[in-house]
Amino acid sequence: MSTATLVTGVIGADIHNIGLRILETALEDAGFKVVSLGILATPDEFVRAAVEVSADAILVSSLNGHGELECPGLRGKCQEGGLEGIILYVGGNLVVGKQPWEDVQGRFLAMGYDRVYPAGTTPRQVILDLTNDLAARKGTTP
Amino acid sequence: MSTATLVTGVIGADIHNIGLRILETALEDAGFKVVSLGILATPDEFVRAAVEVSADAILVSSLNGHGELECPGLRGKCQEGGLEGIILYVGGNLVVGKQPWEDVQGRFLAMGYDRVYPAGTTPRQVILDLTNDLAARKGTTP
Amino acid sequence: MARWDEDRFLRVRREVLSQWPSGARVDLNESAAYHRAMPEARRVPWKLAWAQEHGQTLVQPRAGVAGLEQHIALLRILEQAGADFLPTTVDSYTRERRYADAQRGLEQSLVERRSLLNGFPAVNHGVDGCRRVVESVNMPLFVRTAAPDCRLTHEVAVAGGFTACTAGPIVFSLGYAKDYPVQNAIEAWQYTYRMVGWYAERGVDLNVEHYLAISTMVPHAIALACAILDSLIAAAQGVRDITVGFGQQCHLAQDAAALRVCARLCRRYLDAAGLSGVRLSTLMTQWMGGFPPDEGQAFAVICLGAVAAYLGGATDMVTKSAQEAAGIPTPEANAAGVSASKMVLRMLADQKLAPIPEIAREEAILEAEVTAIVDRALELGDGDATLAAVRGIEAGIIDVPFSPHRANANKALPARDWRGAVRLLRPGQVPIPKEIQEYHQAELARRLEHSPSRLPWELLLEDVNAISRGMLLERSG
Amino acid sequence: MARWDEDRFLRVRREVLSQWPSGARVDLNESAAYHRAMPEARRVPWKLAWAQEHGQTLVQPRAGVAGLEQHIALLRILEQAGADFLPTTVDSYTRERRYADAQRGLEQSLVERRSLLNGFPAVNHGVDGCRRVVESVNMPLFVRTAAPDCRLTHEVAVAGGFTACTAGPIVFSLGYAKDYPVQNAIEAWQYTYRMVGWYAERGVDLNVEHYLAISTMVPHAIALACAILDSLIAAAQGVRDITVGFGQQCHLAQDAAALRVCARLCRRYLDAAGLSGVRLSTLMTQWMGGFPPDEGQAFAVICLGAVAAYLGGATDMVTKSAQEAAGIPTPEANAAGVSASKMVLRMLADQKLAPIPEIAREEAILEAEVTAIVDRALELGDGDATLAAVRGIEAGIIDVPFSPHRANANKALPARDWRGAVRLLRPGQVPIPKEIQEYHQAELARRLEHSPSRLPWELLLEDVNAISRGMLLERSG
Ligand code: B12
Ligand code: B12
Repeated sequence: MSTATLVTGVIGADIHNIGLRILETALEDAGFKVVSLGILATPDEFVRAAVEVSADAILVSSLNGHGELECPGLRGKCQEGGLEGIILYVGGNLVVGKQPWEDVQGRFLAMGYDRVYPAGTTPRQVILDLTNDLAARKGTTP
Repeated sequence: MSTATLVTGVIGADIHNIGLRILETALEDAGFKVVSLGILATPDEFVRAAVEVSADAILVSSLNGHGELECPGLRGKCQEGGLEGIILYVGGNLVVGKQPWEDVQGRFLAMGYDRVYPAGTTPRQVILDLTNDLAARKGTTP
Repeated sequence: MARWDEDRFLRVRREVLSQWPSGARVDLNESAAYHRAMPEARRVPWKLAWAQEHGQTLVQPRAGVAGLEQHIALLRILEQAGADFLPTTVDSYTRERRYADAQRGLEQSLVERRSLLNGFPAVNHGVDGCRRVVESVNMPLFVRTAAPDCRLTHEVAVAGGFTACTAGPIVFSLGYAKDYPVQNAIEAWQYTYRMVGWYAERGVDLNVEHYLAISTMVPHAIALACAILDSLIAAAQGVRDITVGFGQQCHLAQDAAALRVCARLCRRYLDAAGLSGVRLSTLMTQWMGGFPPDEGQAFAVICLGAVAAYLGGATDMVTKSAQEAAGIPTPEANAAGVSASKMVLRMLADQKLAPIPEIAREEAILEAEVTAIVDRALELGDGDATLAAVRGIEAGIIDVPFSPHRANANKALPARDWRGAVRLLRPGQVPIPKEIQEYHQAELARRLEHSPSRLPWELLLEDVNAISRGMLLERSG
Repeated sequence: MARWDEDRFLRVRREVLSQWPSGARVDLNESAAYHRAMPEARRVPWKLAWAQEHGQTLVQPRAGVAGLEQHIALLRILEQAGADFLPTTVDSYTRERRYADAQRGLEQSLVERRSLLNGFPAVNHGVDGCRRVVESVNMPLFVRTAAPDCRLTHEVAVAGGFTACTAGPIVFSLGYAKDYPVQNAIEAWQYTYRMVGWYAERGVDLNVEHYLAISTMVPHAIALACAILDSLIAAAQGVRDITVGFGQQCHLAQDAAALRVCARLCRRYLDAAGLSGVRLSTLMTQWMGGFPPDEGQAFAVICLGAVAAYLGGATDMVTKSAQEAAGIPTPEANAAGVSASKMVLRMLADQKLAPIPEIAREEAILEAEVTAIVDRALELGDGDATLAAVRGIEAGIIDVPFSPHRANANKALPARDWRGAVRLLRPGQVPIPKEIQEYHQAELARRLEHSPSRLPWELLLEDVNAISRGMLLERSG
């Protein structure tokens, strides 16, 4: 059971909230404190909320294909906002169309995300990764 | 309306007769005299029948994919049998699997067939080609 | 919900058109003349009427890319595959009125020679761009957008020769917005409807399509209630050609039943409101929830959608592709979704498998549910559909599972029963008649028998994921 | 049609096994022991019984390539896609007992690293090759061959661990032969059946599948009559597990009806002949006529096949692929046909759409027709199924449209009616009851109304080509 605080949201002009809702339900079930911005969340809103609640991680969902247009710059904004080293995940149908996953992942890692997830990722996987990454930050084992 | 005589059949261990039946019906309708060997016809049977009825052309059907194994050698047998220059057509699902049509056609032209047809060929097309080719042999226009 | 007078419309219009430079090009009279010069067969309303007369179900895919030429090439492929209507799905920036971002996305797309936008930025391409599209194909076109405010997009697209648009203040508030007040969305849509009415007055018929796109586990009764209220609001502003529909839920009897009742019920409420002279047609979009990544399985969902459309006698069906789960499909994959759907419809067209008692049963249930919801909402709204919408949502009478909108109650909890039919496990404030709710419970109990310990939301998660995992109901073991 | 005594079987057997060197390796007792050691779940009869008990429809594709390793790799992909049974389709040379040519094709295939054979040369791979196949996968296997004489193939394949085979002297004479006398085919099949009976006596159940594969425009009544007579011949030699079926005709009510009546009718004739203790199951193979080259359209045919299998409650369904028209499919395309089919079945499994009155109506028609044909044939054969077959074909009582066999009468002329149902335009000598033939005529007349000048054979050509051209009925205009 984790006690970390997470900020979640669907970025940009994107209204796909079903996947994120399901993920949030599972994260809460696993003990995380989840602060959800819902759909149509701007990068600034993510940063503001994360600062406000001293979040341990930000989970960005993007399904509508505009990930390449909306997701760059969030890492920079986090740093400007004083969220040095905060865990940043992004997941969903990140680009337009069916593209090789390695390419897509590479593009988003280069934007500064710690982990990049394709659509269809199970909550179980996310909880596992988060638990590991949070422990690693604290220098403990999960 | 043509009055030429044709020998038709399904070659080798092949029992697909529906396509050929339809083609035969259309050819008869167009005035051709059709001598049908039906299914499971051997190269020798084709040659024997063509000699017997002094056929103007032989139409070989092959659907089951064994065309590459069954169809080579028919031209040679025709020549041996004295059917010098007889028109030889072959058509159907000539090879195993989906292969580029140009390759397939090339292989069968090289075996000595005058024309090679894919599955789905319409009787109308065959009648047109036959009429032209027969006229060309006779040095007339159709 | 009185009809806007022309002055009000024209006043608001100035502001709408000023949102982006291309607005200046829109000239209502010139557009009406352009429409009147079009052949009837290339107009959506004409073709819908033709299909109804001939008992045909028409088919349209969704599609849109950033570049004009690329978009035209895409539509031609879909036309080739047999699409009866052609779509122009508008990108998300345009939906959110972020036209500058759409411009940036469009330019970057042209540079990179691939679409970075998830649709066609109709406002940026402007009236002449839209006309290029319309004139490059032979089939009637829909502009497919969805947001609480689509006014400029519709001004431009209709002036550009499109003859139908997706619409609805309720369906688009609950489906595509977070905190845009429903009341404001209604006003924005009254504008669009009034514009459609303006054209209608001048002999130019335009079709308006109402369905709740967010339909993962949304009971048909709730979706139809929304579409009917939207239709009342639309007709009040002079819209004369309306399509009502919903998204496939993959239960054949329920889907067919919904198609069979939806226009009849809508007509009943239009009549009661004294709104006559509206042509109604029906629509089902293929499964709007998560698709299976396996393409064979995806074709199964697509073809079962077509079977349901046949059984229900849909006028129009929106198709999906086998690449749905992966992302915007290639033109070829999209075309295969069209050709599979059309083939099913062509093969079944004459078979006359009806009547099917099971469908009639679901019809009766659905009719009672929809009537209860709409009646109660209208009661709250003192007979005015706009108030009915606002107050109905507030009161949770209209409650859409998974809606991202803050005004939505989120109390209604759906689940599939033992036969895969979508029922309400907890109705919340949705006024399902008592006997019917008892029936839902009984049918659900038969499912729960096999998994007695499960919590309602666990059940819901299971149901949300089932189809994308290759089944309708998760099996224990 | 008395049961062969063991001596006769063993005498003929020596000759059969000498047809190719691999025959020498077949040892009946050793094989029976091998079978008895197999887990039940990997045996076709067990799984068919399981499916019937659980109301499931199982699915199997067709597949076979020349090389052993390639064949195993192919089957593993199909297993992965969800196939419940795995096939081993035997190549045409093996079917025609041209084992030397099969050997040449096999060797050339290995050299060129592509299959030049259209199936798996089971006899050439021998008992041990077959066992390698069987032991490399988890699902039960069918050996799928078809010819008037398949004795050696079945000796080898059954010894190799296959637990089911396609079969039938009548269906395979009329479907796969030109001048092989029906009487001789019956004898060859009695041998195979006697072999299956031999195993059964030793506690080893094997399934035998009867259906008329040539089914382009063959009315279900004719196909079922053949399958029933074959079943009588089989059971008389001791076969205890029989599947009866037919090919999808793409008319949902007729296909579902045929599935619903076939086992019941077969049981009635087995009982009348005093042949008890036979387990019966049902099969439908997806459309066996020309497929549309368009892959989307092909998926539609495949998925409608699965809908019919669901409506009719098939025990087993043989699937096609979207590449059917082009040639032997790639393993992936074949797998997609399986996964689409399974998905439809899984999604419909619990929906309970029945009863459908239209299906019941076609059931009644079909039952009367099949009964009339089989009764008349048995009458001609003095109650003996083997004589009934020979004389029934001779007399044109059994008359299969398009059969390549010289003994076939070719007088029966089928056509689709206005709803796409296959009817007899001219029954020839097929003894269709009078009222039913009148019904056929009336339904056909409604189709002909729209094309009054057409000759019967023109209609037939139109119907033969319609599905591959993307429709069930050709439309004028
Ligand atoms: C349902 C749906 C809709 C619904 C949305 C309802 C809602 N409120 O959510 C509606 C109909 C409204 C809709 C609209 C649109 N959609 Co849409 N939609 C889908 C669909 C079919 C399913 C999505 C879904 O709910 N899946 C089920 C959930 C449970 O799974 P999930 O979303 O994958 O989420 C899981 C994981 O991915 C993961 N996850 C998700 N986010 C994150 C984030 C992090 C950090 C992590 C770790 C994990 C994670 O956890 C979740 C739980 O397991 C998908 C295609 C598909 N998948 O089949 C298209 C799809 C996402 N939509 C698409 C598009 C383009 C649109 C539209 C722009 C236009 C259209 N198609 O008409 C509009 C959007 C407008 C806008 N402004 O955004 C495209 C995106 C294209 C692309 N990326 O290439 C898709 C892929 C369809 C397609 N093939 O074209 N859509
Ligand atoms: C019906 C059919 C059968 C029936 C045959 C009934 C019969 N008596 O004809 C049955 C079920 C018995 C059968 C069995 C088999 N079949 Co088969 N069959 C088909 C199918 C589905 C349709 C063929 C057909 O009737 N088409 C309709 C007619 C009207 O069209 P057509 O055949 O193309 O003919 C037209 C033209 O091609 C042209 N034409 C034909 N021949 C010629 C010749 C000349 C000279 C010219 C000019 C024109 C011409 O004119 C015709 C009229 O327009 C095809 C696949 C498909 N097309 O969908 C597979 C197919 C031909 N069969 C195939 C195979 C492998 C078999 C089997 C070996 C095994 C199996 N699949 O189980 C066995 C054959 C055993 C043997 N010994 O040969 C393969 C061949 C593979 C390949 N080439 O790669 C195919 C392609 C299926 C597949 N995708 O695997 N089959």
